[in-house]
Amino acid sequence: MRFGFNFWLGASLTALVILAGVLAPWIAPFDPVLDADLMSSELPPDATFWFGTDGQGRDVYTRILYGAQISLTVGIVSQVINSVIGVTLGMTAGYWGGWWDDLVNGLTNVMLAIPSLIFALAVMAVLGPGLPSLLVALGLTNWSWTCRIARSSTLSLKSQGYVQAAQTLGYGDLRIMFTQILPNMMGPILVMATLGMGSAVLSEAALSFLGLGIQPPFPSWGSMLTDARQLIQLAPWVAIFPGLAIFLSVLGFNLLGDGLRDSLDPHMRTRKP
Amino acid sequence: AGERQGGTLVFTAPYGSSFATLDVQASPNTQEEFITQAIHRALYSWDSIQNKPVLELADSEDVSEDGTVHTYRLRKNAVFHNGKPLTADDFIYSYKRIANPKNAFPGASFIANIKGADDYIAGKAEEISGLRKIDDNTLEITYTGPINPGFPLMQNTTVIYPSNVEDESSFGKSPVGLGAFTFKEHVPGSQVVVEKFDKYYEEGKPYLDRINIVLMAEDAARDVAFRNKEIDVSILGPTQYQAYQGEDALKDHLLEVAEVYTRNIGFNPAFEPFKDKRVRQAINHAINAPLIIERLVKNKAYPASGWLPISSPAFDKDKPAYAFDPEKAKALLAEAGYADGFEFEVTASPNESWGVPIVEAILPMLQKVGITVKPKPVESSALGEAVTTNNFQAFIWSNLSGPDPLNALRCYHSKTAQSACNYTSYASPEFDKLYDTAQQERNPAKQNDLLRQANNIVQDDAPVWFFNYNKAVMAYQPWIHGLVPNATELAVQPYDEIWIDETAPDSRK
Amino acid sequence: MTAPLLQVDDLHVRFPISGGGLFGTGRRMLHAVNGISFDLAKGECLSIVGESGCGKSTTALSILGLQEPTEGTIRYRGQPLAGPGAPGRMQRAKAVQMVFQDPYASLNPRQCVRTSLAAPLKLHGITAASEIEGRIEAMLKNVGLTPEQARRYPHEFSGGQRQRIGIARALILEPEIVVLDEPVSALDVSIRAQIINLLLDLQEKLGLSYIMISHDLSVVEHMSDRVLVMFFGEVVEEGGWRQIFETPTHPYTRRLIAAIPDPDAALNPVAAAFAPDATLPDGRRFVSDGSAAPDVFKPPVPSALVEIAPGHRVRLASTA
Amino acid sequence: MTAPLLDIRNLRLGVALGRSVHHPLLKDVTFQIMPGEAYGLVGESGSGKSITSLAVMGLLKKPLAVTSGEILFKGQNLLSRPKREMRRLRGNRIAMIFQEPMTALNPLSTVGRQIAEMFVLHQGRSWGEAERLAVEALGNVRVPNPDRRAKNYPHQMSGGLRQRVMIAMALACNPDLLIADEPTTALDVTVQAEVLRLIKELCAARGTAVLFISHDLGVIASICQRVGVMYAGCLVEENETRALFENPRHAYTRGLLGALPRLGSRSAHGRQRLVDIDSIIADRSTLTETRFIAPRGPEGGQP
Amino acid sequence: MLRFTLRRIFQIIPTVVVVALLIFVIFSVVPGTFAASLFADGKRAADPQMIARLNEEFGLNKPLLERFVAYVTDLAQFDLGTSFRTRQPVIDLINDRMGASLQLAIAAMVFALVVGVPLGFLAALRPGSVLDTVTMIGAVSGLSMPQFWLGLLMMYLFALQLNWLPSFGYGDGSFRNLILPAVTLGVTPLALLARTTRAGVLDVLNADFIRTAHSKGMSEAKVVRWHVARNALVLIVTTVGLQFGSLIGQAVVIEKLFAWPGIGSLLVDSVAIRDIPVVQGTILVIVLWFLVINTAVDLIYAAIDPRIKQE
Ligand SMILES: Nc1ncnc2c1ncn2[C@@H]1O[C@H](COP(=O)(O)OP(=O)(O)OP(=O)(O)O)[C@@H](O)[C@H]1O
Ligand SMILES: Nc1ncnc2c1ncn2[C@@H]1O[C@H](COP(=O)(O)OP(=O)(O)OP(=O)(O)O)[C@@H](O)[C@H]1O
Ligand SMILES: [Mg+2]
Ligand SMILES: [Mg+2]
Ligand code: NI
Repeated sequence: MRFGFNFWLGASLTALVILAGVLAPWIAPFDPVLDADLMSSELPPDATFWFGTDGQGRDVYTRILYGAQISLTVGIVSQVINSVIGVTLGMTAGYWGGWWDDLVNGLTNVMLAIPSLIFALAVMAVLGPGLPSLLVALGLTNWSWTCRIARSSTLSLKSQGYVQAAQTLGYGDLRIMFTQILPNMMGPILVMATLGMGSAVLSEAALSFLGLGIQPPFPSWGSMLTDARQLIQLAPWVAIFPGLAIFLSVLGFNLLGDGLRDSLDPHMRTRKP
Repeated sequence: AGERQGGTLVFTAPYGSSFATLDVQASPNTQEEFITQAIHRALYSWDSIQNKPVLELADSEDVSEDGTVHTYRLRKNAVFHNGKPLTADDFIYSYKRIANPKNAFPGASFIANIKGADDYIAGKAEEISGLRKIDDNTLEITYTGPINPGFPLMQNTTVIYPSNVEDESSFGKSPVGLGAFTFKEHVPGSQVVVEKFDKYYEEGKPYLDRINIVLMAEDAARDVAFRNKEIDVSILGPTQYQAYQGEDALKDHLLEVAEVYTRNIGFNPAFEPFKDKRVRQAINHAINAPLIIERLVKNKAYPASGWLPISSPAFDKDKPAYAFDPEKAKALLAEAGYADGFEFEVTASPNESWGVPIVEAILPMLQKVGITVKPKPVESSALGEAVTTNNFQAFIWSNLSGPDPLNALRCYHSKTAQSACNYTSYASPEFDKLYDTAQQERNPAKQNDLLRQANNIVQDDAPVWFFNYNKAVMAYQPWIHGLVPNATELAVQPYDEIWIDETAPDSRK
Repeated sequence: MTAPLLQVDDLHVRFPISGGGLFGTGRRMLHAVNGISFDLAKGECLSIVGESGCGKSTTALSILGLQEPTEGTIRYRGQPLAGPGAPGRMQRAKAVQMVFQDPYASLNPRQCVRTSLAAPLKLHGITAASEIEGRIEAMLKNVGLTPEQARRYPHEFSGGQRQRIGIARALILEPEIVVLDEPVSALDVSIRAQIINLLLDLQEKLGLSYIMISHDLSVVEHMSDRVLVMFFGEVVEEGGWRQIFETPTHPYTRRLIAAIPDPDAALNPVAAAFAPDATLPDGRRFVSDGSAAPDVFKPPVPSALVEIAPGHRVRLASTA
Repeated sequence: MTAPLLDIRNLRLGVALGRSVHHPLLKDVTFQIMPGEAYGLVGESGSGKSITSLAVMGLLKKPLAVTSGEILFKGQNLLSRPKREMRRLRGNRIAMIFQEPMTALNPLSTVGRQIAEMFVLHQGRSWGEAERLAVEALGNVRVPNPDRRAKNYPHQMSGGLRQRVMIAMALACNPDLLIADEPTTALDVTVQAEVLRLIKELCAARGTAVLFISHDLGVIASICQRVGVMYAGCLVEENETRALFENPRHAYTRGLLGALPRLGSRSAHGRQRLVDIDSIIADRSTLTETRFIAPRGPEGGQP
Repeated sequence: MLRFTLRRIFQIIPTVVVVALLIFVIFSVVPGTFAASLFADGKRAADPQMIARLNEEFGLNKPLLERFVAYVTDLAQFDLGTSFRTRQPVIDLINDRMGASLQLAIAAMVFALVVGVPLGFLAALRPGSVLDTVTMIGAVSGLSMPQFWLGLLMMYLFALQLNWLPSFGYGDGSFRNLILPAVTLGVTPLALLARTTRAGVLDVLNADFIRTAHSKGMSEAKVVRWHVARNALVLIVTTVGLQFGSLIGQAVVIEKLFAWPGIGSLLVDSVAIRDIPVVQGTILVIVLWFLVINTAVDLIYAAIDPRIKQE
């Protein structure tokens, strides 16, 4: 497979986020929650506080690093939930067809009809703000697209010779789904999940804005940005850096997803002797 | 002097992005008070200068010996917007409507102060026996006790409606009142427009031709709009307060007032460590409240030295607040057997002045004395439910603590239900005794003295962490005049006093 | 004469076609296969020919158990292969296997050749590594590949090589019957010959029985022992390859044979086209002359296969 | 001797890799088509048949480009013609039919209109008139009920009918040369036979020359007077059809013919094995080194 | 066609029913009640009697099943219930807001269409060009920004710094008020449209029938006009439908930020105070809107693409 410039840019940005998140405990100069000295609040960026300090006197740089953990968790976990639900439903619906297919289709239509932000809002209202609820809320909202893709991939893969061959060779349905179908539709699913990670991070920000995001003291970028919107004139750095972090990481996920899609699309190259 | 007639005021209603209803008797929210002020009048009104309720719709009142029977001589020149002159019938009609059990209006509890209202509310009587029409211009009200009826009967939920409107549901769409302005238009979710009422009972008022009461809940957006001169007043949050103070063009047009709310963290005595008074006191000592107020709340509050706020007549100037003293806190904790600290959860809403951010700020401070605090974020509506159902370890809230100290301290009486407002299940026989005596006391000075003592008992027992009394700040455009520092709610302004000078932009003239 | 290995008796397959009706629930039945019967003897190559969509693949899938027949029985050595009392996939797998048309779609792109061949063995209880290796190696040799190529992935092979892998996979469980659904039509002409040769070699060597589906009649002539001519779900003519190719009787069969673009026929026009044969046994009529498509949503007109020579049968309109 | 209608000389074509490097796909392809003649191109998949025809049409897409050689149509080099003129020739004088009748027609437009476009483009007719002519053209390719069929969308037609539409479209302006790139591979045998007959008859009647591409020797034999055999970008053998079949000279051609199961051969020879090109030639790369060109071509004979 | 239309319309019903059930279930377990929310701002002491009275009035103390039956019965009669807070029929509240919501959604969509589709088209016609690169980078960037952040920046720039436009609100419903929120809301659909248009046009350009068109001797411009445009439209229409359908729901953030009186802000407010009938009604309307738009899109689709009607 050949990847384009976009993919590499996206991959670098994503890698940066992952590095930031993983290395946060070692490279962050402060504690994101406890190192709060109100005496040194809202300091502009300097040698000690690279990105300045926020209203609580915490180091913005530190919190951005730790925020990467949260954003990654939100992105990855919610997309894993999405993919698992979507793939399970879509694949079984496509494979077995019949009433189960009708049921899954109906459910997918229902989920598609409720705008994802609104569904997430409802789920968050029930579960209350916080990281676990957010993961559930975002994990339950966007599986319908994955499900559709999984279903249509399964339908087309089902008529492929090698799936039929597996049936004639005596493979059980589940074995066929896991060894023959699933690996061959991972591409589009992965693309969906990558793009979904971007929108999960954005949804987190939107929910924070609506007062339903991850709540402090967790340093999530969305809540940092939401809190900072008041400070945009007084202490712009408190708002700029989380905004930038969200923008760049979502950009990274999006470019990565696009790049993956572009290189997966003209499917596996075939070498002729 | 110098009041200029005419002009449009663009006022903001900052507490939500809609008006629930224009039938203000039905609304318990501050949000609807912005319309009430323009359109309606109640028997009493709040005098922001004297800081007490005064008669509004009556020229004078006679009070009986025991203080229960008030005879009001009603204003003769008051006319409703639909042309009906004000009579005693309108009061009886309105109070019955508010108390009507079918309506389940929030003002019913205020009417309950009138004799016979209980039976009416319970559906046992056709009339409220305490209300009596002497003649068109004379109304006699018998109260259940020697209370000050000004507080309950000045609320927006106890305003007077005309008794000659057939279709009550029209109150919600095109309200009719006695106020200085008549209702013009309501764009749901956007604004309410009111216009000058020519037959308003006060001579020469109002000055303004028109008020657009626009809805703007988002602080950051309101900030832009204010700076952009699209709105005339804006309620400021802490950061904006600080920002505005630093800008020459804005700093001279800030109106500040100590409001009557006490911000606090309430401790649930059902949670083991909080059973011990020393633990609660230790927390009060461990937190550097003035620092939080300075840095985080940007001085938009006054450190709290007890429950009753500075503007309360029973406030004790001499009682010092808990000093910031981590060592003492540690000692107290050790005494109480929590030398190694403990962990507790604070149920908190997202509010920037009395929500999660504050918990974040106390978190490192309490950590230093060994106590681990975990914020438990909930939505505002869930906060209300969690607290009133006693489902919390601690909560952070902002509670009304004035202007009437008797009413404010009632929340610490052991007979007050937890779900009513004794959220920390406070019970102190000493307090109860002082309070009961104060309630019977008819001399205001003595009553205040008793309440001051009661308040100090609460402070010593520290059922809550006393954080601050809020300071409300309103920024206004330089061409606006006549705003008053209303301690009950700064954003609620007497529109009929406001006027606009010639420096106003053309769109306002 | 050997007893039949496989007996297909009155096989019907109908597909519900959704659509129609206000709610899209009205269902029509597509009659894909209408009462096909045939026997397959051991070591025999039976070909099914016919136009696209006439139900050849559906018939094959029914035999493989991938398509539930609506009616009819399929017996393998006297035991039912489909319907109630049928064996599970595992047992059936040892009896019947299939080689697919499209060599590019018939291999899992994510499995190397070894995995594709080893997995069915493991599934069927052969777990000894040495035995697995041995069988894979032998099979690869059989189909003309080298054991070194086992570690490669499908995209590293040419179409012809993939088809060889497909054949190897079909044979790894040592089935007695192999269904070949257009085994060479997707291959380049020059490679086609190799695969045909391979199939013939394997049949001889392993004593396989083939059911071959094809619309390339020259290949059919070359490979088959008996031929079934299908037209819209029905067998219109059935017979030994000589009977079909030298004395085709049903008009559809004739049309089919006349349409073969054969270089010899084209260059020597004398040999082309059969004279129209008006004489029918018993003076009965053909159900259709095979030029117009019947309505596939209606049950077919009653008709019968009539034997006109030993083992050579054509479909005529029912006397009833 | 008449001048050839299409004269392809030493055509080289390649994939542009980077700026100047070319990966060659066609190597010195040279052949001629006389007016009214049917010329067949056979060869294995990927040997360069389609790109040759696209080069004639001037429809090569981005990475592909002609590197040298000439394509003379009625004596004029098509490669040096301005785009506009090329467009006027395309469809009008040289027309093309593609393999997949399914996708070669615009699914959202009626077939009548798609045929009518030809008349509007090349004869400047009004749409109304063009559509009337389109119905006529459909009739000419023996589509039953042409006036009703003209209003059909491609998906409402069978493969055979669609291919007839393609033919009607290609022949609409009476071109001098028709290029047919495997026009029948996607069709059923019986339909294929009908379509082939149609092409043969129509072209013969109008004197249209045909460049017929196929990998099916049977099809080529039934249509073409001369055949060129391509292998790996080279035209390895060219001859009159009968001569080629009877006396194949190039090893690849021999292999190709031997690999073909022929009807009737089994009665004569029994179930014998077919010839396998790979078994008769050890090294495939030697195949492109020798060429056999029939004497009729003007420069025939040389490697 | 009529039957196709009717069928599409009938297919909406089960989805609506399931959505109704779903939101009923979700909001019957949501913590917090409307009555408790009345005291949430701490501005008055909680009044247990009043809470009890309100809960009684709203039937919140009845068993779940009974409430559900009542809810369904009302729904079946197209009655969305009465707001706890305003005591007005929910349908009236939604009616009041629908105009502003539609205005915003339509303006945003028009903006996205007018800018996004031509950009995507041009980008596809010149793949790899500067225009293409810039458009696509712009599109990904547009998809990568938190909406409220973008809105705030626009507010600061266009209202405060440049003073071109009012910063907020509905005003008297004038066009000037609409611009900022609509543009902010339109960025996402714009970016998506530019991308799908580009991808769609590229797809069509690579289709076999375009090669056929070229082989007919058609000029590039005619190919685009006669064959590419319509086929690309089929792809674009779907995106437009999905985006337009969900725009009302996705506008909650924008509405809140710009104090725009649409049903999005009605929904958020109602969720915050647990005015459940309004919440349920609003979501139902938003869903219905989505379904109606997408049904309309299906019909348009069928009108453009003759293959759809057939089956
Ligand atoms: N799963 C299915 N659902 C509905 N219809 C089907 C299904 N499978 C096949 N059909 C229909 O049944 C008929 C017979 O199909 P089948 O695949 O058996 O034809 P075939 O003879 O193999 O054709 P080809 O030569 O094109 O492979 C066709 O009309 C086809 O459309
Ligand atoms: N766009 C392209 N880029 C690179 N190589 C190409 C391109 N198009 C064709 N080729 C190569 O050119 C060679 C000739 O292709 P062409 O399509 O002419 O073959 P063909 O003889 O028509 O084969 P087939 O019988 O499969 O249609 C092949 O090797 C192919 O891989
Ligand atoms: Mg088939
Ligand atoms: Mg080709
Ligand atoms: Ni690749």
